[in-house]
Amino acid sequence: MPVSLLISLLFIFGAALVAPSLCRLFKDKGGCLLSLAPFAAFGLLLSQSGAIAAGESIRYHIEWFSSLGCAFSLRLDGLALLMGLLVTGIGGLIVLYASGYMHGHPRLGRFYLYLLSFMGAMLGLVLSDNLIVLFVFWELTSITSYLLIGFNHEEKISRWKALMALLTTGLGAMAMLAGFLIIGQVSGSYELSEINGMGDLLQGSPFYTAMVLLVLGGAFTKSAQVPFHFWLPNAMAAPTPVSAYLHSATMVKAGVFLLARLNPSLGGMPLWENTLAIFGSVTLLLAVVLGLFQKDLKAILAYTTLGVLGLLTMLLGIGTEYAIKAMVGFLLGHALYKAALFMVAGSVDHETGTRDVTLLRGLRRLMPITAMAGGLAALSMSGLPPFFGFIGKELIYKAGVKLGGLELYFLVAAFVGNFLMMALALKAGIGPFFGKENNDALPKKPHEAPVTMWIGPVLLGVIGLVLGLLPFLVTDSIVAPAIGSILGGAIPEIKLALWHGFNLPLLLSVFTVAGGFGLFMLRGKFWAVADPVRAAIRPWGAEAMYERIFNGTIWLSKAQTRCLQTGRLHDYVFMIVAVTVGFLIWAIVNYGGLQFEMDWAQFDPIKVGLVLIMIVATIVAVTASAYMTVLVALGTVGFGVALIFVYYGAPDLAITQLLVETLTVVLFMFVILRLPPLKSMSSMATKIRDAILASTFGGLMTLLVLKAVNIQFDHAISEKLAAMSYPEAKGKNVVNVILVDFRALDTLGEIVVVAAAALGIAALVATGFKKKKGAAS
Amino acid sequence: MKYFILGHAGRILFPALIILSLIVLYRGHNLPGGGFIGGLMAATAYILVGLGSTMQAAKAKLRVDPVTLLAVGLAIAIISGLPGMLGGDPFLTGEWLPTFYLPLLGAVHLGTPLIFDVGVYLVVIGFTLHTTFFLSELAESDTEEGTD
Amino acid sequence: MEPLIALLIGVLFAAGIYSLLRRSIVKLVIGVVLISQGANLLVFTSGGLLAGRPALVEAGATVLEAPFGDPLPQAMVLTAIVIGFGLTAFLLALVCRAHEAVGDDDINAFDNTDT
Amino acid sequence: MGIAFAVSSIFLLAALFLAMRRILAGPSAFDRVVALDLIGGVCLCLIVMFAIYFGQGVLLDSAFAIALVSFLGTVAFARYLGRKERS
Amino acid sequence: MSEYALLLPILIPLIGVVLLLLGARSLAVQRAGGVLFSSLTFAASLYLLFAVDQADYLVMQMGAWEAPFGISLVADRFSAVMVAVSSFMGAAVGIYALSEIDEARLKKFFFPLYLVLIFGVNGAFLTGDLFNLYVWFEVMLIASFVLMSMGGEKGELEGGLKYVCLNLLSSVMFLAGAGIIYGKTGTLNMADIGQQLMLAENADWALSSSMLLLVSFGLKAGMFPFFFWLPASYHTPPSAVSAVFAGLLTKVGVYALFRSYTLIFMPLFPEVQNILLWLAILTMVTGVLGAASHFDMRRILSFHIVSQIGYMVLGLAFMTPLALAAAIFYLVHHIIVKTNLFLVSGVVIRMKGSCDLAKVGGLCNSAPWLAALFFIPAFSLGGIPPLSGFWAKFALVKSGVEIHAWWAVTFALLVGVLTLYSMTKIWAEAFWKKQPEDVDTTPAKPVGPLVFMVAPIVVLSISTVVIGFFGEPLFEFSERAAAQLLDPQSYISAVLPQPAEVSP
Amino acid sequence: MSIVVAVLMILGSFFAFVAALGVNRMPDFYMRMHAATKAGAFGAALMLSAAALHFGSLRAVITALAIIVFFYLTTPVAAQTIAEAAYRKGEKLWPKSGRDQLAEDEATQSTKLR
Amino acid sequence: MMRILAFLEFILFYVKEIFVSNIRVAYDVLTPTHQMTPAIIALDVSTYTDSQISMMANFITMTPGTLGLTVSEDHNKLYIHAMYLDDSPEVVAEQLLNDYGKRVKRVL
Ligand code: NA
Ligand code: NA
Repeated sequence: MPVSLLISLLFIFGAALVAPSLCRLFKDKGGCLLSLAPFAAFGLLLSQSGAIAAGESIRYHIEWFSSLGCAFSLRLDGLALLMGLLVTGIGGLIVLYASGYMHGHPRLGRFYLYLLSFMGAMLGLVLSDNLIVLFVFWELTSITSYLLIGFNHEEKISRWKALMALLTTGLGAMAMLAGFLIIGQVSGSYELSEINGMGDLLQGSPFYTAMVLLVLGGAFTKSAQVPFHFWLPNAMAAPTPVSAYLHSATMVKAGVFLLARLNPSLGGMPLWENTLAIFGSVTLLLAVVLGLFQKDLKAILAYTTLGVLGLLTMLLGIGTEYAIKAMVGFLLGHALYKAALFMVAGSVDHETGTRDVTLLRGLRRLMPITAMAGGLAALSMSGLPPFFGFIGKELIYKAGVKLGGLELYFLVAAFVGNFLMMALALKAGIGPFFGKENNDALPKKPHEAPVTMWIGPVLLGVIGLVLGLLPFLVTDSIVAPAIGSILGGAIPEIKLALWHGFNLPLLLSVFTVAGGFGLFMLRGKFWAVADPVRAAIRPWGAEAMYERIFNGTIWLSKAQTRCLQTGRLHDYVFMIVAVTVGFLIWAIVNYGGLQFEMDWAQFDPIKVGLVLIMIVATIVAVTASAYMTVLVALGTVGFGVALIFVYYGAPDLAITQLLVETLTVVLFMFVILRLPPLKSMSSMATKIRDAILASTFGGLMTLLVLKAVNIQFDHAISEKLAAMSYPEAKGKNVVNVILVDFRALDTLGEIVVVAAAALGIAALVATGFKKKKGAAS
Repeated sequence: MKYFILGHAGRILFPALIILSLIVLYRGHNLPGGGFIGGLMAATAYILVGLGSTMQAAKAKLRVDPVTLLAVGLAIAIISGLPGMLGGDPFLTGEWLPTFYLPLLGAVHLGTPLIFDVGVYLVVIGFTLHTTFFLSELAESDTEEGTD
Repeated sequence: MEPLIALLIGVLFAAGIYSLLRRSIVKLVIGVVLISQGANLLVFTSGGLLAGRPALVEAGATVLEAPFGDPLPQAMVLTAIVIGFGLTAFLLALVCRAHEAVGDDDINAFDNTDT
Repeated sequence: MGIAFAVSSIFLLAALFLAMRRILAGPSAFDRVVALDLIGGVCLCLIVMFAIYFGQGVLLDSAFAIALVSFLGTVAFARYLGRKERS
Repeated sequence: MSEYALLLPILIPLIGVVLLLLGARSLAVQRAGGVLFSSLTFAASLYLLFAVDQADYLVMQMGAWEAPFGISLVADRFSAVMVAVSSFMGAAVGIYALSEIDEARLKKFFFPLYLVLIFGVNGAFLTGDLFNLYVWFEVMLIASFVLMSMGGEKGELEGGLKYVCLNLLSSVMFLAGAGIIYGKTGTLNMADIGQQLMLAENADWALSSSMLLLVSFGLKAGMFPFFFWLPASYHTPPSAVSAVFAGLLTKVGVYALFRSYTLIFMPLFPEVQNILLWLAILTMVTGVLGAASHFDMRRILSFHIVSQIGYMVLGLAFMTPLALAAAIFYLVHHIIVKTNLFLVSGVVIRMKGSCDLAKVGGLCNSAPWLAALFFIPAFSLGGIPPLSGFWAKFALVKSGVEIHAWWAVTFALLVGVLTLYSMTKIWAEAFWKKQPEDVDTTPAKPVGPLVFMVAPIVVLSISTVVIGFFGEPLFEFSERAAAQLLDPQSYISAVLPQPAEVSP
Repeated sequence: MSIVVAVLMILGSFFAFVAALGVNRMPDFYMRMHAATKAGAFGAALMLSAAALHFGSLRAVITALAIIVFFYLTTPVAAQTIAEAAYRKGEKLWPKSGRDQLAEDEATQSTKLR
Repeated sequence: MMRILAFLEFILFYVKEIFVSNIRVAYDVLTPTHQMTPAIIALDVSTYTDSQISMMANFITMTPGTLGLTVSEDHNKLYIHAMYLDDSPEVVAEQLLNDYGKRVKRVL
């Protein structure tokens, strides 16, 4: 039923919206109630699995910003079902877990609001069938995870790390959006189900490289591939339930999910395959090696997540059917055990007050159930039979041994990655519970976690075991359809089993286990050098690079502000006028030329004399240092302008000009004692520079005027106005008729201007001037 | 600090300038003049009075608050635009009374554009005087009150 | 046309801009006054100049005999002059007030709101 | 008549230049104000001359405006220049 | 009769001005009148919007003098939507001002001047006459000058002086440009000018005057490299004033640029397209970089006005139907969001006595509702889906991709990330961080109840969300408006009684 | 008639010129005032008479006369105001000047200037 | 009636004085040397009304060689700047009051 997709989304977003009030009403019980929503969504999705397994897909579609080519379309296919089940299933357990973990937290309601919004965004992301809708949810996961990572926001470090995650993924998202837009433009659609059938069209497009690289920008940042991996370990700043969720089933998987989604349309080309495989493998190796040097329980897990993401990406890049099978198997297995391990780590942290693995050991007696859950998960992660993790790893090796030539490198990478990961798994899931008790060194006296906190990990651990033993439970219903979606064809026949007989993959598994266990025993050696090693690597790491770019941007910002926003009006005016001069010169030289007509007969002596006097007066007005000289000069200019008006037949203008000019001077006189003495403050060089610019501008205006009146236009409008003036508007003074009739609206605006100016002047004066030096008080 | 002769001249010129400003206002439609020029002239009359004695005296002579002048002037300008709208014409459409003849004035056209100009006249007076009164406060607080 | 007026317009603009580029805040007012004069003259000139022919219908006549000075730019300039008057007066009060509030007449000292 | 305009123009222009010279030379603010007042007077003469030259009686109205403003301006200058400054 | 719809958004505020000036004494009258008339204007603007959407164009010839002899008031969809949105802001901020504007400002005629501002803005959007546009600009400017500086505080005056000087410079350039255009065409009617330039064999001469107008409008719009006045001044007056400036004033400049290059100078557009494109890009980049190092909420927001203007002008520079529609949508979105953010900053000041991020903190815990109200506009500005800003940016970038304007697209997207950074900075500092203990956060005595300040914020935030979820009708409207902009001939036919036939 | 107009015009501009020359040639401020005030107003009056004669219409005559009257009413007021202001600000008399009774009165009888 | 006659006589006298005054100024300005003996003198106007003082001051200002300066606070003295002080100040003052004062009193 298509609408069930929407309903499942609404369940979760609805729960998010009511979370704050629910938590206020029911305190911690609110969490248990809220977990019903994801579980309901889980059930709803699971109920569709029959149809999916039968090779159908379910599509829900409503119009949404259709003029932008967008539509709100959701689609449930194999991949979406797998991811959706993980998102809601693990999500439900996390909500439950959080109710114990966050017990009594004053902002529990807000926490659930964020967490459930995040969950809804993630579910929407995996269900979207439209690139734009996918992007919408993608960004929603970014912003909600920002809120979650920064949940302990009183601490500066939390805010910083949340920002780091947001900016890194946000930057990638922008690239991805551009990629989507190009895909949309090339294919003419944003509907994934349509785009997936257009692989040839897209791959033949000249923009193929651009769209792949841009989309990878989004996927790699989100899924923390090298060199964008740094944000993920830092995202540990979030409360542990969030980490558990983010790392196992959601956020970080979004990138891999996107790659898998677009694999049918963009995949198959060397660019796609090589980039994915190489970046994936490097991420894998880097992550596991760095993981060895971690002492924080959550950090160790985070690095393994990184490794897994690399591995998944690499497998996708290899792209063979085996590789995809391996990828899906591994993805499922990882989701199960990683969520469990994080929850266990959270419980340990919660109960002991520390996550330092050098302190944690021998907890199995005090926290038996948690220890069991951790053990199950760790064993699954280690890839030991009969856990589901083993199946995943076997699939990887099976895919790997099919490779040849240089590509064998990927097998080596997978092998190395796997045994290191096993060591890390043991460190995180086994180490804290075995060995000699060390309870006195712990900040808190540990005891077993409450039921809400162990039910999730235990359940997930058990599922890992059950699926390992009985893989057919998911093979046809969930795994195979997912593989089909990624490959973009029919649902393949697959068989998952623990035992495939003695073969090379089994041999590799044995070596993996041996190597992993060996390294686990040597863990103390790595911890001993952990701090110096991390300190040595840091300056060349990607995080340092991020900081450099960040600080560089701030520096650039400051430098720009220093250069542009100097606070000196002089600079602003100079810049504006200089640019105007540039534009004008460009316009005049390129379009219209410099030619104009000059009528020398116009230079009769009286005009020359008048203009000369006005020019002198203007210069005096600008350069004089005594107010009276300036005002007198301004008055002279004003008289001169009035004379020009009279000469050219504009008596109204002349009178207005005279009155206005004089009143301006009168107003000046009122405040003259308030004004500072006119003094010259600029250096001579500045003055010369300013004079050159000002003269250039003035010269251009002269030129424009000369050119403007070069071609005589026809005075049709003025003539009509003059003709209408008396017969129709009953006035003989055409200028006045224009002012009060033809263009009375101008005049109306103008009197509003002067009215407002009067109010403004009064307002300024009324703010209370001090009495001046003349005042005796 | 009063200027004896200036004060005297202000008092004598005041009525002449006001009457002149009204003439200029009225004839503006046909000859140079109009609301602006008339308004500025009327304001000049008050300013002269103020210069001759104090701006307080000019303010007293004006009686109304300049802000009221601004408001009334704007109101008149707006109202002058409305009659046309009653007849379905656009805003600010000129509506004229039938032409009639008066001794001395000859043919008289009375219409809304003239009323509009009256609005302009009042606003300009209001603006000029409001500004003058406030700015001159600065000048006078420097000296008169200050020096005593 | 009138090259002399064009020259004068240029000088007024140049002087106005030069004044706006000065640091003494009072010079800003002077600059605005001058530059407005320039702009007004420019608009006035743009209509094409005709000496001694005001756009007034002769007494007794009903239509204006061509040629006459273009009345439309005259009306524009009149509007611009009055607007300029209001703005200049306001600027003057503002400069005065700002001088007192900031306690400096160097516009470069008015940089606290920028940086 | 043409000669009359020419002679008048020369006189008036010379007057303007002389007044301008006084503005430049000063020495006191009062000298400059007087020079400006004089420029007003000369401009009035010029306007009247233009009016006669173009045969446009309406231009005389502008002459009235000059008379008014040159008075107002001078008086305002005087009024505020004459203020005593006490320290 | 629906032509009268053109008049109401201008006439109502003006009548308000008159009545409030007459009722000067009573502060209650001032407050009630301010809200009443700004709300009535909003109602009238909605009427106009619907009337225009019905009729395509509304034209009214002032004084019944037919175009191009008298002044035309013209509304196409672009004008109408601008009037509607700005009147919406006018009404919202009017209510907000009840609780923010103190008695001293009320006595100095805050509300009449506020109505003058609305009068000017609406007039600028509705006029079809170049010189009349100049007058409206001046109305707007003087009102904004006074509103900005009326408090007489040092900061207001410092910023205000630069604001005034540079805007006067802009006005002068406008006047000069308009004068030259008149000199060449003999007309002031924008449709008539456009028609003449289209008919002219060679319109190259107009390029220089178009440059003068470009500088003038660019300055008013706050474009690079003319924006300096904006970050220097917008953060200084009370938030109600900043908000309405931030929302409206620069947009009038943007509007004028659009009108210029889609009607008046349409034939010149190819010559200036690259200039507009690079100015837009530089505007986006310099604006956002300017904000990056600032640490005061309103200063940051001021720089973002600049940056966002770049996006809108980018739409003009692309000049495709989608790009123009995107730009119009962007304008609407941005007016609402930016006004709202400044309003929020005012509430922050009311609570904490400052919006300097170094002094403010802890709001997420002490006022979670405010956090939510900030979150919506801030992250809408940052382009987070599905808020309005996302669709605006998306549509714009899409249009850029369609014409392969890669540089513009790249910068538009990068600037988006930096915008997000600025918003998170405010979020992290003002809302997340603990209240710093060693600073004095005694807020000023409130003027009125908080509800008047919060209610407009709530309404604007809801608008942002609604546009985000159900913005399709608005976008379709924008598309229709853009189609009109790209068809100047029909504008000309609507305005001029006897338009000449111009072959496209 | 036009001869008279021409003569009046020339005379008018001549006196304007004389005023300007006086403003430049006279040795102290007060004497410059003498020249500017008297000759300036006289020149304008002559010019206006020329115009009145030239146009001959009633309107022109009234206008010219009104301006002359106004000029002769205002010029002395302006002149005295500025001279008084200048004196108060201590504008120096020409060294060759004779007595200054105002200064004497101020000193001896403490005639206070307002 | 007498007033009007007096007024007309006054106008004629004024016009005559103006002509004389201007010829004198023109002469002084145009001739090369300055042959003046300027001074500031006081006129006793204690018997005059304010209007009469004001009118006389204007009158004196526009006529040859004299320029009104100020009026004492008690309105008893009118100070003028005279360019040609041929006699003692008292004599000149007497002369001026005789020439102008009488006429002013008759008109107003
Ligand atoms: Na803005
Ligand atoms: Na931005």
